[in-house]
Amino acid sequence: MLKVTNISKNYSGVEVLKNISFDLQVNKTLSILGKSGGGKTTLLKIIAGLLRQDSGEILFDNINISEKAPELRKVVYLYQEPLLFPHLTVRGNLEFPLKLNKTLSKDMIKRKAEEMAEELSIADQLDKHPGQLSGGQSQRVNFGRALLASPRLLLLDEPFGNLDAQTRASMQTFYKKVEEEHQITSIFVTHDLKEALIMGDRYGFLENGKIREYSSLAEMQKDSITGLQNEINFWKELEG
Amino acid sequence: MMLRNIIFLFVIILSGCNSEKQQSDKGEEISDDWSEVLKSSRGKKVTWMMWQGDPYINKYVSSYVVPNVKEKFGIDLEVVSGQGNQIVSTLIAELEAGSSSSELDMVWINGETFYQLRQIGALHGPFLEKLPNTKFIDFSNKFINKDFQQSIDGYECPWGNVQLALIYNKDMVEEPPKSLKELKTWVKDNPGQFTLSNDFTGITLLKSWMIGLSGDPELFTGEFSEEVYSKYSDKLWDYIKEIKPYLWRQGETFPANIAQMHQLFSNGELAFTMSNNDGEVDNKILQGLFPESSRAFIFNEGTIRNSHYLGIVEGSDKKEAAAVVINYLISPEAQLHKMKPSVWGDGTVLSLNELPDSLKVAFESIEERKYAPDREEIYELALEEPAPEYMIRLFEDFRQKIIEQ
Amino acid sequence: MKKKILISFFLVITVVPVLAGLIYAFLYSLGITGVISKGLTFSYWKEILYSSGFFLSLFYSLIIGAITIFISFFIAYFIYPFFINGSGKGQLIMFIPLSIPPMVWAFYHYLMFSGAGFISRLSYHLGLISNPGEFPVLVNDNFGTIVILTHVVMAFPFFTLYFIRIHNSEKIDRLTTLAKNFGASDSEVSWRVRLPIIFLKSRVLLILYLVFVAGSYEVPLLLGSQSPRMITVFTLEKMQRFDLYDKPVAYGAAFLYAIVVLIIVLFSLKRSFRTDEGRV
Amino acid sequence: MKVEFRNVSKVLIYSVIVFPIIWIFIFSLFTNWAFPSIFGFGEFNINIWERLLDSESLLLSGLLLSLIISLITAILSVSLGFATSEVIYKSRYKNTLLLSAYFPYVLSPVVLALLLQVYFVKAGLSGSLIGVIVALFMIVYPYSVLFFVGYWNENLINMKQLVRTLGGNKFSAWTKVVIPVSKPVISLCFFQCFIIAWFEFGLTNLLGVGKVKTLPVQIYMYIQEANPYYAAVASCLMIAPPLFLLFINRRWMSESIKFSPLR
Repeated sequence: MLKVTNISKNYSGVEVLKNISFDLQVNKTLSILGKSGGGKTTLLKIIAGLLRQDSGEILFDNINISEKAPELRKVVYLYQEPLLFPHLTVRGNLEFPLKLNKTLSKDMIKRKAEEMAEELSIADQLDKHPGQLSGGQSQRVNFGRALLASPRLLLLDEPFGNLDAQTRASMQTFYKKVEEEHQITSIFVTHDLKEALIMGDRYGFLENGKIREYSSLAEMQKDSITGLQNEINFWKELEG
Repeated sequence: MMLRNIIFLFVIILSGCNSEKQQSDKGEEISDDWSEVLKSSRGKKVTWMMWQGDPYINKYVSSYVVPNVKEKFGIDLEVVSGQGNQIVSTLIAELEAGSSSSELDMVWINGETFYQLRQIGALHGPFLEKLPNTKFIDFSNKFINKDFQQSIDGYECPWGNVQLALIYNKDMVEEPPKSLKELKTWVKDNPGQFTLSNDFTGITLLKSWMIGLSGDPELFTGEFSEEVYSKYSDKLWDYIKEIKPYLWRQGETFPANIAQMHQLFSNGELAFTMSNNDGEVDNKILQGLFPESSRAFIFNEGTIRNSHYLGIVEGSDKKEAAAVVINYLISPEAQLHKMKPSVWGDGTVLSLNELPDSLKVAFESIEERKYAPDREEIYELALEEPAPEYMIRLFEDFRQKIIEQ
Repeated sequence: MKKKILISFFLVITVVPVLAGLIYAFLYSLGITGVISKGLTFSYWKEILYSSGFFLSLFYSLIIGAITIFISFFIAYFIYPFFINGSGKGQLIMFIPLSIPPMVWAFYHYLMFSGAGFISRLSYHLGLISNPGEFPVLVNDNFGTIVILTHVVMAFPFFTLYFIRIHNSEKIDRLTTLAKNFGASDSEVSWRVRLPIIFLKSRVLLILYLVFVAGSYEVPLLLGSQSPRMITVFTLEKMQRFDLYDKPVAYGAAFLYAIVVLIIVLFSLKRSFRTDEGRV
Repeated sequence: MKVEFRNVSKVLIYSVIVFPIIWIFIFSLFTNWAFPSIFGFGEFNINIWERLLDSESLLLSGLLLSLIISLITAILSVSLGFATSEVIYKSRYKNTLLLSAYFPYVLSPVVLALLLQVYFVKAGLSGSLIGVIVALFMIVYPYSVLFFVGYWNENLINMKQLVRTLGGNKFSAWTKVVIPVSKPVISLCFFQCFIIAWFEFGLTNLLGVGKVKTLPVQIYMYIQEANPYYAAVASCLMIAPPLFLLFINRRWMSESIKFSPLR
């Protein structure tokens, strides 16, 4: 279980995060809705260990990981862009995290990567270079690579932000599926209300460096600040 | 914290500004026992800064002197390029930085460089009496025992003795102008074929002319006289301004150094060149650089005869090894080789009468110079070098009054 | 921590030596330090400012720089369109002159343009001249003809490559099409669209390159005139003169030259950074 | 018509560019090139080239010396410059810091050498190989920083961070991703740094006190003694390594100008 308590962060006098606290059960996804510039990325980077918080703690299964180096946290952080390594093929990208783990044999690495490619249905792309892939394919490789790092927690920073509407929808379904199969705990950050609703088990709303948590849709709907009620009213009016 | 580090560094660096002038006298002295000197200089590396503007001088040094001192004395001689002014500025920089040992051990100098190095105390000495081979040197000769009117005081060792000569191409000049007056006429009749180099050699020619114009060489002996200088340098500038429009490129520019001038001469662009070494014309024809029709001559007014010298740097920590090299350079063997027209053609500083007969014969039987004037004859026309200030002033005034006009 | 070490290191390499050198030079030129120092005096500065020819040299150097930039700019401007398309081999060839050292360029041009050089010999065989003395003075002349030529052959390929990059990044092709849709002719496009964009985008580089040329050393040393001299040659000659009292003047000249360069660089870069930030 | 003009111009430019290299090479094979012969070039004479093989040869030692100096300077400048540039790229004072990098680079190296001479002598660096390398580093390293600051971008930094979250340490982030991804740019920067050090004459000559006889110092010496034939051979030796590096880098060469602050 992830437990975040009282995280604060200042950037040259500007308070970006103010006493953020929340927790997240294993195998659940927390969808965080927030506008850009609201501190979403800062929060995720702090959890991943890429930024240091000014105060507050991060506990994972009751162990304090706040001071640990990113590579020891088993938290993978995914950016909006897939960021595939351009000097490696798809296979090389998938094998990358496996190779960092020195205990695996060569055959093992190869097999695992191929299995993952199979699952992502990109087995025929294995020897291509990242530049030759479509947006959706790249994002698949990106997920596959993250999963092969066997993270305890996956952080997604608007992962589908750059995709067209159709690909985006199919990727959302794809991700839901993968998430269940691999039993992933994740935090999913987006500014798209619909996407937040689809992806999350729990919901958060981040604004001006503060977070509000909702354990259900109904709870979120009640809080007018999220704009969920407005959205529903809009569609109702359109129907009516 | 970063800022503090930087300030700290500054303090260290600035402390560099105030510690000059602290002369380091801890450098070794040359032992009076020559066998000691030879013993302790074995395996040392000596750096010699010298003018390297002539391929054949360079060749004499690199393929004769360097291997010989290595073989005979076990000394590694490293030659670096630099004229007098560079020697002075290098050694000054070292003094100002208070460096403990000099980059240079031995220098090829004369005249104003000697004067300046003495001024700043950069030369070691007196050391001459410690060199066994100085017994052969012709110290009675006024062209050897005085360097630009300064007594050498044992602070530099004579190495070669030469006289400034003009060189002309017989195919272009039937009868060379033998006086300043004749030269003026010739230049006006043949514009664009005469010039002088803006370096040591060219200024030496100017000096000779200045003395020639005065008609009385005695005026220029002894210490520098402002009165004499201003009177006769004015005459000189008047003369040059008169011929300037008829010089090479209308006198708007002058060859930067003597090598460049030699090249212009050998290409036929100039009818005249000159040399501080009266024997150089033979050497250059032998090497195929000058046309065979080249000849050397000397003005009736006379030209300057001077010696060039070798000095040991005060800050050097290899003074003994440098002394060994210098002693070798004034050995009859090295002087003899140097004097051959096919090698360098540089005049010796040894007194032939002091030499054992066999060596004397060897010197006298050096192949004759074919194109240079007779040694005895030009000796009659030799002028003494005036004090170094004349040189320094002429350099500056030549730039201001002639080049920049 | 690593950050601080690297930035300190960076400043120690870039700022400290230059500043330390400037301070020493300044003290020297005031007679406060040095072997011949006799205490504070302004006489050297009087000489630098009034009689040493410093300003003539500085001005001459900047003029040589400006002429070089002007010529190179237009050569590059007219030829770069030839090299935009194609395999990049054409662009590659532009790197060849940049791979030849200035010293070698100077030597080569000396062999080409001196009185007995290649061009002079060619003229002889064409019957234009009958001896080397008749060949016009190009090397070591007062106009710095070959100094400029030498810098031009090194500058124009660089500018050409740079303009190709501007052309692509500023999407000049599209702007050209647009302008033509408005009815502009080819020459109007060239002078009113292409030229201003390329000039504006490259002007900081042009100024820096000008300073660079003005501070070049080996080229004027071999090919330049003795009067006036380029600033570097002037300073070095003063420094290595027989007259010891020229040394403080040389230090003062070096100091003043460095300050002028500093001001030019500060001024032009500040402006470029501002426009850069504006674009982001 | 227009196409033809274009091709003619191209051929003209090509020949202007290539001619000097060929001409100097041919010139180096002869001696005694007397007026007015043009291509006769006097005597065919490859003595100077043959003497290169001689272990005592000044030219050969100059070549090796120049290579050692330029390679060490370039390697140090590129590695330290790459590391520094990341910090500067991320720094709030980026532009101010960059200003200070431009300065030693734009200031004439020979004047810089003049200003620093006293400190170099004091530190015992004058006249030594290390001294020349230190001095060159002071020009080349800021250049390398300027070059790489123009190259760093958010994607590269994010990629570096990604490696960390995928389980790699700082070291593997550099060796497995940042450096391989930046290989072309590093290679180009190396080329440029090498060239700056390779070309430098005034600074080397002054701070090397004539003792550090790199090829440019030798060329100058040969020109001074009116010995163009040696100068020509030395020139050939000076042109070859940059052309070789150019050939190796040819694929990404034209991209390089993007990062080049100057030159």
